[in-house]
Amino acid sequence: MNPTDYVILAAILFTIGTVGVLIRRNAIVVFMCVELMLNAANLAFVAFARQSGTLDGQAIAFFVMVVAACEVVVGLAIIVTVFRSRRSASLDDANLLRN
Amino acid sequence: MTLATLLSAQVSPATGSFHYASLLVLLPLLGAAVLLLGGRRTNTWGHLLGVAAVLGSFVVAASLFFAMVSRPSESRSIVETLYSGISVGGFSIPIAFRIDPLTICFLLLITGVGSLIHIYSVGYMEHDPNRRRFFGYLNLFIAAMLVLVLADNYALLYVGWEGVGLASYLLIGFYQERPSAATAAKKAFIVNRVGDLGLFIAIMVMFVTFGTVSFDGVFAGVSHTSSTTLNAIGLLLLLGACGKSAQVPLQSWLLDAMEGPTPVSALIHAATMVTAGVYLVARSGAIFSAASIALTAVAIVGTVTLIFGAVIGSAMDDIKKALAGSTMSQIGYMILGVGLGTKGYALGISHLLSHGFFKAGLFLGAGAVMHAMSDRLDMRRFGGLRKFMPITSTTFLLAYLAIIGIPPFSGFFTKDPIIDAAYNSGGYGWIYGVVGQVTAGLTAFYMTRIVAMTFFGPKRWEEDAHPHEAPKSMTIPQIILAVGSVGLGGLLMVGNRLPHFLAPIVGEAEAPNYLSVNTFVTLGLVLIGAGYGWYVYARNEVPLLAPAGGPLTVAARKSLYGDALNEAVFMRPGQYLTRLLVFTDNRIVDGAVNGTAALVGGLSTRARKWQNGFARSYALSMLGGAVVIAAALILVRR
Amino acid sequence: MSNSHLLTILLAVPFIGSVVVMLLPRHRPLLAKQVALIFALVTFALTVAVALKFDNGAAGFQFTEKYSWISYFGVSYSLGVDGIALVLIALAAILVPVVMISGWHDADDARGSVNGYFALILVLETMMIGVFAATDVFLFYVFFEAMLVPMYFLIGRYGGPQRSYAAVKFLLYSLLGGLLMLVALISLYVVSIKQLGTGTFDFTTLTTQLHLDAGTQKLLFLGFFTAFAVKAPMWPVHTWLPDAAAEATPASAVLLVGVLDKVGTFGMLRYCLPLFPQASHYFTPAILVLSIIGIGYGALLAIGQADIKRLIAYTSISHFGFIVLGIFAMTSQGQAGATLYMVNHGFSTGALFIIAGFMISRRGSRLVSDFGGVQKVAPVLAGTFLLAGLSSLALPGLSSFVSEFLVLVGTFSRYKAAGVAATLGIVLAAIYILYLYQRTMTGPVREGIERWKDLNVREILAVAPLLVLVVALGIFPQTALRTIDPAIVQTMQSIGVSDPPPVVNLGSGSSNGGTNP
Amino acid sequence: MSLVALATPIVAPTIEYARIAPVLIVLGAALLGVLIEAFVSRPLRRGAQLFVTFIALAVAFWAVVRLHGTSTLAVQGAVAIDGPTLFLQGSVLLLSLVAALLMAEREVDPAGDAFAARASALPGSNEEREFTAMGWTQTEVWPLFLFSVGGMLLFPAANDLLTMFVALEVLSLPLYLLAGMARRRRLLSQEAALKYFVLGAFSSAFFLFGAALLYGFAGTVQFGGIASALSSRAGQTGLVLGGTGLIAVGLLFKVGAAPFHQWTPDVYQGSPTPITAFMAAGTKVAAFGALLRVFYVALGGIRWDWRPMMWTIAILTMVVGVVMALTQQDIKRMLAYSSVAHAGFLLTGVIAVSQRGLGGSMFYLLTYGFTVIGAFAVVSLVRDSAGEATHLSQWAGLGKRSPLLAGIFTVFLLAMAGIPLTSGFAGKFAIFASAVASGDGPLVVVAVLASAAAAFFYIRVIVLMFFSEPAQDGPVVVVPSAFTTIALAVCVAVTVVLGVMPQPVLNLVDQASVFVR
Repeated sequence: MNPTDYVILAAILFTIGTVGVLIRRNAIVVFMCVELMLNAANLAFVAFARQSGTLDGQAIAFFVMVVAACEVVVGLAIIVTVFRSRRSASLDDANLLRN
Repeated sequence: MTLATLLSAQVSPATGSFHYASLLVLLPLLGAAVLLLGGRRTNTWGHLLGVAAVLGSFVVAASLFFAMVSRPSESRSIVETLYSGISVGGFSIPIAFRIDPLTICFLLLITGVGSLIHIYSVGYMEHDPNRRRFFGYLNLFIAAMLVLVLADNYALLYVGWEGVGLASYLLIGFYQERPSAATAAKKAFIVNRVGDLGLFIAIMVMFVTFGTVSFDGVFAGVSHTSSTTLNAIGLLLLLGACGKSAQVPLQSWLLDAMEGPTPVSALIHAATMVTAGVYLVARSGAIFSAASIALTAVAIVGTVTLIFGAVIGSAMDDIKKALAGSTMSQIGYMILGVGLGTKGYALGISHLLSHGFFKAGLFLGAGAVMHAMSDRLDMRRFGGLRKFMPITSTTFLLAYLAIIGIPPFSGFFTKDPIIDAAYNSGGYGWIYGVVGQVTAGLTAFYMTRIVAMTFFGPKRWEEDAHPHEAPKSMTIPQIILAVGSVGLGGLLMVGNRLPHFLAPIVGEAEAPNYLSVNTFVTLGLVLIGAGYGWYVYARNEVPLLAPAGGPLTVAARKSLYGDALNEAVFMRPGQYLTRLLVFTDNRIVDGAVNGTAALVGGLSTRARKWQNGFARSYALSMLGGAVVIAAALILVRR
Repeated sequence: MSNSHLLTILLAVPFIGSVVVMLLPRHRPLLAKQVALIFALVTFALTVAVALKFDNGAAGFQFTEKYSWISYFGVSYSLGVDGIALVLIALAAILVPVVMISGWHDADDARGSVNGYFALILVLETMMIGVFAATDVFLFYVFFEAMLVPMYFLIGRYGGPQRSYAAVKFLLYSLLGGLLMLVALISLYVVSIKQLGTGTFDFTTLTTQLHLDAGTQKLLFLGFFTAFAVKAPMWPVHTWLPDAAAEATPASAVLLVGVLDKVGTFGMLRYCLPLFPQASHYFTPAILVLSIIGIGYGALLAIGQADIKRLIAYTSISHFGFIVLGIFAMTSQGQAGATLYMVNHGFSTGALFIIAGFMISRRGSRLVSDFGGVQKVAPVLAGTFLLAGLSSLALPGLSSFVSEFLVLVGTFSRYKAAGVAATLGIVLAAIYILYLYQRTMTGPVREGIERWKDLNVREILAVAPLLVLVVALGIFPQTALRTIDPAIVQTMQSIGVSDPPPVVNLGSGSSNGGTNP
Repeated sequence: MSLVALATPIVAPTIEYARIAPVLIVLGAALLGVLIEAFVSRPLRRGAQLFVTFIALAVAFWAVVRLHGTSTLAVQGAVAIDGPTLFLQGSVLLLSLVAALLMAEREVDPAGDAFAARASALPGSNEEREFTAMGWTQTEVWPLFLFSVGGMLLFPAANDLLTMFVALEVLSLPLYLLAGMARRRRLLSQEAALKYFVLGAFSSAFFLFGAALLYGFAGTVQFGGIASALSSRAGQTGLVLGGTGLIAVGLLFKVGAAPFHQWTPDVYQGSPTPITAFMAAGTKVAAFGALLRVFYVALGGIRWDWRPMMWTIAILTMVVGVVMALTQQDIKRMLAYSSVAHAGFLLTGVIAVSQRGLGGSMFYLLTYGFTVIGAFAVVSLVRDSAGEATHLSQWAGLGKRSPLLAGIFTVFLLAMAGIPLTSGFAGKFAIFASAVASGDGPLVVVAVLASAAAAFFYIRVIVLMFFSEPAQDGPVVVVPSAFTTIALAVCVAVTVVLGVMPQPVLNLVDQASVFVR
């Protein structure tokens, strides 16, 4: 197997995530896209770890998963609160602050 | 031996009474200070102080004169250095007074005529609430004028030069509440400043050329200097002389200057200040003698002005303006005289001195007439005053005979030699002579016109006029001046006394020949002019309103369009330029500043739309930023 | 190096004064005024003491003191005065008490407090003295910029109707110039690190030990010069001055035009020339052109103004043209004249502003057309105004003449055309002053001023010192020139120029203008 | 190959607890805070939390001071304890202490502190009113605050990309929550939290992917390893540049550089003001610390690659920050854009890549931190019935109403504008000097022009406060308790003292500005 392929896959996933953030309105979906980007990074880490023969990348992936979980906790809390206030989870509806 | 070498190395330091030379200036200066700063407290005795100050100066001047004549003629140049005025780098200007035969003539004229006019003014200004201020200004004038003639270098001369300009400004505008007086004062100062510019630049050229501006230093360098530079200096000095002496093309202010009180016209605008240009040229004789083009220019200016002034004088109905035209014309003679070079310097000065007396006499007479006629000036409303003002009319007539040059009165002895010298100057000199002679006739015409319209013929007075003879304080000075008008010319010129006296300073002039053909031609023209004047203005009735007259008369009444020219060439374009610049400054220079501010503000308002509140749009910007970063990184690596 | 503390004391006195005045109770404005005036007078007395102890014969800085301040940047708190700085400090120390007296009632019904007004003036005085006394370029810059703040408040809080526009314009203009100077200052510092090992801002070290190549000099010169040109102000960066001077109270306008702006021309003379001699030579033609434009432009605009204070402000632009001309003439006459011009201009224009202020407060209008015939009702006012005006138009016998004469002679001896062109300013000066005098003071008395009172004792007290100085320095200019001359010699040496010799040199005897007995 | 790696025995890492004591103390206190929330009764919680917080911050600071002079790697090279770390940690702790004072303030809002009575309650609901009426406060803010401070302490100390990522998240996640907890204008607050969170997560994903790419290149995430890999290995340009760029995106987002700045105004405006103050000061310090370490230590070898990119970003940031701020009508948004502009100025220090650049940046961060906290503290005191009166028009005539507060605010504004004798000037000078020394003169010219333009909007506020008439029903200036008073006093004192006498701190900076490698 060629680690480069995985890196390319990771890049594709990262791009999908990025595009998702840009084009989706729903805060939850946007958030999921961010998670996708994080996981793309994870994939890259692991692939590179394989390539370089060090364990660091794999260990990092675990750290990232934990951090991502924390992010979920905080993120969902915020999104839910906003949803309760506005009855909408659309990012575009939250634009009182501008100019 | 050139004049320049003649002049050098003849200067002695002050000794004896010459130490008191600074008193000449200090006395009137102190008088002016007390009168102007003292306020109303000095109202009661202020005029007396003013008179005393000038009389004191006269006494000093007279004692200096006697001290001088007692010295041998080659050691009559005395310099008294008072203190260091400016000393920067290698350049220093000491405050130093120089007393030599040329200066002493002026000292006597200024303080002598000055004293008489001060005395005259005591009566003339008696009812003016601001008499004290008037005397303050007069004293200031005397001080400045004395600085002018006492200065030992051009810079200090310039101080006096502008100082008299200031005094003239203050005195012309003495009746400040009259807008015409204020305008005339301002005009006089500004036109004078244009002339001063010439003197100023001349001083700068002297500094650059000689490294000094002292008379001796400059004159010593003349022989080492190119004629181009000397001509440039000469022409610039001439510009200065034109401004101060109201010579064409800077003549326009003098007629308006008659807005001032009449004693001022007599002292400043006839006897002393306006002759400063003559002094300047004579004093700079060393330069002019080596600068042929400049010297020719001086003669031409004098010639043009002498006829120019006479033509104007012939057309004016205002007695003071008619006399002012005459002053221009007479100064033209003097300038012509000094424009003839070494032969003429002394002649110009001698005419200056005699003119100082008879013209002051004429003006004081005119003042007395005005005084009698409730301050009216229109000669068409005078007439027949001879009977009511015997003393004034007599002194006026004596001065009249002097100015038109009837022998043996002063003018004959001092004007004729100038015409004569012009004829003898070679080249195109005969043109000056012809113009001088014709103008002598014209002078006789306009002076006869003035005398006839004022003192002879029927009364043409307005109803409220009650003419009376002037008080003693006014008549006595007139009498003294009349005496001078009668005898001064002869005193100075018979035996070539004055030219001789001045020779160490301005070079030896030839003794004039009073029996030449030219003299008789001149006298003939004078008689024709006087006869024609008498015919028109005494034998015929003078209309109360001026007749239409031919084109020359109209032009002369408008002072030969001097003002119109100034207005068209300088004032109007100046006003447009000023308006244009005000607009430019507001809209373009400042507009650019405010415009930039507005532009940035507009940019800001527009850029704020970018901050649209949508998180996804912000994310897009971030992605854009990432692309920019990537691009920047990749571009550099290539 | 032995330290003298005189200059620090001189700085401290007005500063302490400002603090004291701020702490005084607000409901007793008279007390605040009196205390402020006392501090200003003490400062003046100290300045006199400095002037008396000053050795005219010695070159270089005197009363020097030096302490390390921010060694990280090589900055030291170092003070010292040469003749140029001394006369300018004297100018500031004289003008401050004068404007306090003249502006006694300026703040009485302003939106700011009386205490604030007088405290700000004292703070400003501290800065003004500091900016002239600093011999560390960084310290100079600090005073240079910090000076803006009190002035900004003086204009913005106590000024006329358009005050905030004027104040902001003043501050932004000056800041922009100042910040460009900051870049140049930093660059100078960086060069000093590279060449000397340790960075320094010490003026003497920078001028004597630094070797800048021509390109660097040009850039740095521009940085400094821009700041000074804005401050001076030179055409075409002058448009803040008419607004600021017109909107400020007369007292602030005097300090603004009389002293603050001099920092610009002082900076050119003290910093631009010795620090960047080659660049100075390179840019001289352009600067001469700008200053001549300024002379004519300022004068013509003054003639066209309808507002008295704006008019006086424009005359100053013309005068600053003369000052800059003198500085860049690169002759000792030009530079000594320019220095003296800075002082004289402070007195004459100061007097003009103060008297104009008296007129404006009486009439309630700044428009020239609202006056007329003042001479009739208030002769003393008119007389003082005329005297100040005559000084402004450089009448011989009054102080400005000497400086203008020296500037022009100095300029002409190196740059003929520039010298001649600048003399036209003499005629224009006569026009703007006399035209103003004619319109306001002469003619029939206009309605609204018939019942004017003439100057009262306080007002005379404010104007008299200035007019006395105008006359005294006019008659005895050497008293000031004696002090200035050695510093100019020093400056000329550090630029590496000497006066052009006369065309006709008849030996040492004739280079002396006096008559040889 | 992988077998070789797997065969290596796993050694338990050595952890030098003393060296990371400051972080541990703060994080430990945060955990204690969580326990307090769980076990201490509601009335006592606030007191307990305040006690724990202040003690923890103080002790942590003491620990930092104890570590003074340390320069070593710790925790297997994951953390660098060196001059910059300690200086920035100290700065963060001091700034946090001041910010904590603001958070503790209960007097200015009649309903209590700045935080929602219960963040989970619906805005405008009865439930919310009840909680408010009961006087409940959300004491969870304190542990969240401490967690965030812990992250900030770790962020500049992180010596590998993973630690840095973790620190970034520990710093950010509590802040997302805190941003949404304002008592007033809760919809805005929640929106701020949402935007901050979404964009923050987005940016950290970029950071992480960049870290992955660099790991792919170097085979390690430790900075030293990356640096040596860069110096020894060519090729794989894509990974290096991609990694550098993506990491830059993540960090530049945190510092608020354009075009990654757009969250700043929205979040600053919506967040509770004490949190805004904390973010503006603390995050900037921590994030710039991290940025400096990554780009100096790890990527210093390829500075010629990234410097042009940073130039672009720096110029863009300064211009955008200044231009956008010019027309802002809300004081908090204006300060937010001003902080963007300051990020631009700070980037010039990063670009310098020199010891002076590092030192200057650190000094600037410290001074700016105090100034900006002080400014927001003032904002929190100007209130009307709806809470803080942040619209600029409401500030008109504030100088009349409360000269002291307006004066204090003026000091902060002048410092931000970089006027001499304020800390802002010293900071700008330090940074610009380093940039010029590194040959970035043109960049400094841009920075200087931007500062001049920036002065306009600071001055505009001064004009409003001092030169305008107060509005009829304008806001009132509330008198705060000792908390805010002390905070304000400290901020003013630091701003002035570091402006006048910066040398002691600069000494510290000078000693501290070497990264351990």
